[in-house]
Amino acid sequence: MSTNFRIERSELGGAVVLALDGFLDAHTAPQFENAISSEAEAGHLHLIADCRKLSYISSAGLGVFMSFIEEIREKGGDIKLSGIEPKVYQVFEVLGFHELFDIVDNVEAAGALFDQGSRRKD
Amino acid sequence: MSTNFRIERSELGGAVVLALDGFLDAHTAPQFENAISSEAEAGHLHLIADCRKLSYISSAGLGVFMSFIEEIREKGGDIKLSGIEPKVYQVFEVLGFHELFDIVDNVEAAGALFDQGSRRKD
Amino acid sequence: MRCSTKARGGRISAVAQFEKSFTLQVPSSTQNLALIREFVSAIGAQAGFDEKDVMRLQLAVDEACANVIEHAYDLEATHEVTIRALIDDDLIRFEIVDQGKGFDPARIEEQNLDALIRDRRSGGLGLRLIRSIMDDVQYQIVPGEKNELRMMKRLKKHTA
Amino acid sequence: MRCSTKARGGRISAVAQFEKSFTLQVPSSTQNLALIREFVSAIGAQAGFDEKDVMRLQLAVDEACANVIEHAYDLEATHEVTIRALIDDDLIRFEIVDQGKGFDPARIEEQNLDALIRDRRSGGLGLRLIRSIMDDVQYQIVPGEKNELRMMKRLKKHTA
Ligand SMILES: Nc1ncnc2c1ncn2[C@@H]1O[C@H](COP(=O)(O)OP(=O)(O)O)[C@@H](O)[C@H]1O
Ligand SMILES: Nc1ncnc2c1ncn2[C@@H]1O[C@H](COP(=O)(O)OP(=O)(O)O)[C@@H](O)[C@H]1O
Repeated sequence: MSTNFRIERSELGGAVVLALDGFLDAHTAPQFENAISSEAEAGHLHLIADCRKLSYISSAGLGVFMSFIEEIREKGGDIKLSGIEPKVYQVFEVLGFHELFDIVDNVEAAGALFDQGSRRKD
Repeated sequence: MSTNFRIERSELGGAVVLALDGFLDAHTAPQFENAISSEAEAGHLHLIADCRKLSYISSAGLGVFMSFIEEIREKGGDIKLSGIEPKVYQVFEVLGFHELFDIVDNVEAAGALFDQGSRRKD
Repeated sequence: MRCSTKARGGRISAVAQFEKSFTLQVPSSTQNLALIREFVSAIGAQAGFDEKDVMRLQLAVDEACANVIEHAYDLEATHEVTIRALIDDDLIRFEIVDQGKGFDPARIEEQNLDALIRDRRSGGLGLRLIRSIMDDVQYQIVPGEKNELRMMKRLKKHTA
Repeated sequence: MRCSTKARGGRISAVAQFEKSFTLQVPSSTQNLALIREFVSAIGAQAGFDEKDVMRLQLAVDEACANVIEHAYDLEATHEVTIRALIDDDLIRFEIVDQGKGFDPARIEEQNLDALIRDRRSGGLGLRLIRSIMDDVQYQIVPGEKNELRMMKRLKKHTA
């Protein structure tokens, strides 16, 4: 129905990469919510949100990150974000999300953080 | 002012190529009108409108072709059009422009028509 | 922010004549034609038209609004153009409203393309485009008060 | 079609309070948020905001309209959201109007992000975004009749 947002799934080492493409708003956030929740249910707790092609995010999209992160971290996992373009990054900044999430330049750097078993921000 | 339409000028053999990029409507048509009229005044009468990147054309844009073609042909020149994508081509078709103008696949084919000194449609 | 993609649209169809209605009002400047086309594009897609037909709808509305700006308002950017779009089950309708000087559509002759070219004219194509794209086109003119162009296009359920 | 890019805008500034006014009215469905953002984008650019600020304006209006759809209308797509945009020399103002159930903005507490995360909540960020983006934010609430959010942002002439 909504052609302006798509998610592509792939794997990198032990992590699952969800590549977000397009506009993540109150209309499309349920798609993202479903995707994250499927991964969590399947026990995939090393998640990378690849934001290279993310053109826009509103609080509905940020809310998806917010509502899952505690559960996933409790179980020993994390959601790391990569490749956010500056225009979109300012939204994360306004709300202080960059303090709460590991945000790195690219998918490989996110994967490396998982491999090191480290979390930069806690 | 209008960032949604640009013209790039180049030369191909003896012809002048005007590459149209973006949306050619009543707001941007004056830019195109100026470009064509400068060429005509400078005596450049072998003109190719490269429409590969033309996303949209309304009657204001078509009107520019229409108002100059007679003068240019009388002086032995022509305006040939190339690379129009199907969505845009349908507009030319609705009005019968494809009967009045040489419309070819690419700039090279347009140049070749000039080299042969031929006009497919008259 | 909780969200749902379910539109509970069932309720309205019994009440209102049209399922969905959209309105855009902008200053009478050609600068706003791009926004007008975005408006038509979003609604045309929602109504179920394919990419090619959406472009034709954009063109019809663009031509109508450009005419309002140029002819009804003589290119004065200080007036307003209103575009209303109505989606029904199998059709889309646009209403273009201005308060400009109006005209008598019956007196506008369609010249053929050869004649226009011979006269080196750049105009005279807009109404022809509108009429060839839309299934029904009607004007209601009250000069200086309310001039309205209504035009309708049916959705072909089985596209060729 | 003759055309001109000259906008004879000189006349209005003496008369009207705002230089340019735009209105968009759409059904109360999240499906229309994309169109609402296109509307804001076109107008923000006309007002002279740069790409980053245009995105922030889009976000503020998106959040306000998503709230109307979700909270004022309980996700019923059969109502209407109206967005009015006013450009003046050095500022832009948006007015978001609904006829929904309204609320008391004074009673909405801003929770901090840690608390929201601990409670595994997905909401509570919208008003915070609106307030941090816009220079002035005001509600006028008459539940069921007319709820209006007015918000304003100044154009920084010398951008940092
Ligand atoms: N237009 C509105 N109509 C009714 N209630 C609203 C409106 N806008 C905001 N609210 C109330 O304010 C609360 C906070 O809004 P917001 O910060 O946007 O977070 P969220 O919408 O994610 O809950 C909402 O949960 C809702 O109760
Ligand atoms: N909205 C309008 N208000 C006043 N006159 C109009 C309007 N629309 C069309 N016309 C008249 O009809 C003529 C033909 O319009 P059209 O086919 O669009 O060609 P063009 O606008 O290029 O002249 C115009 O030249 C004008 O005289």
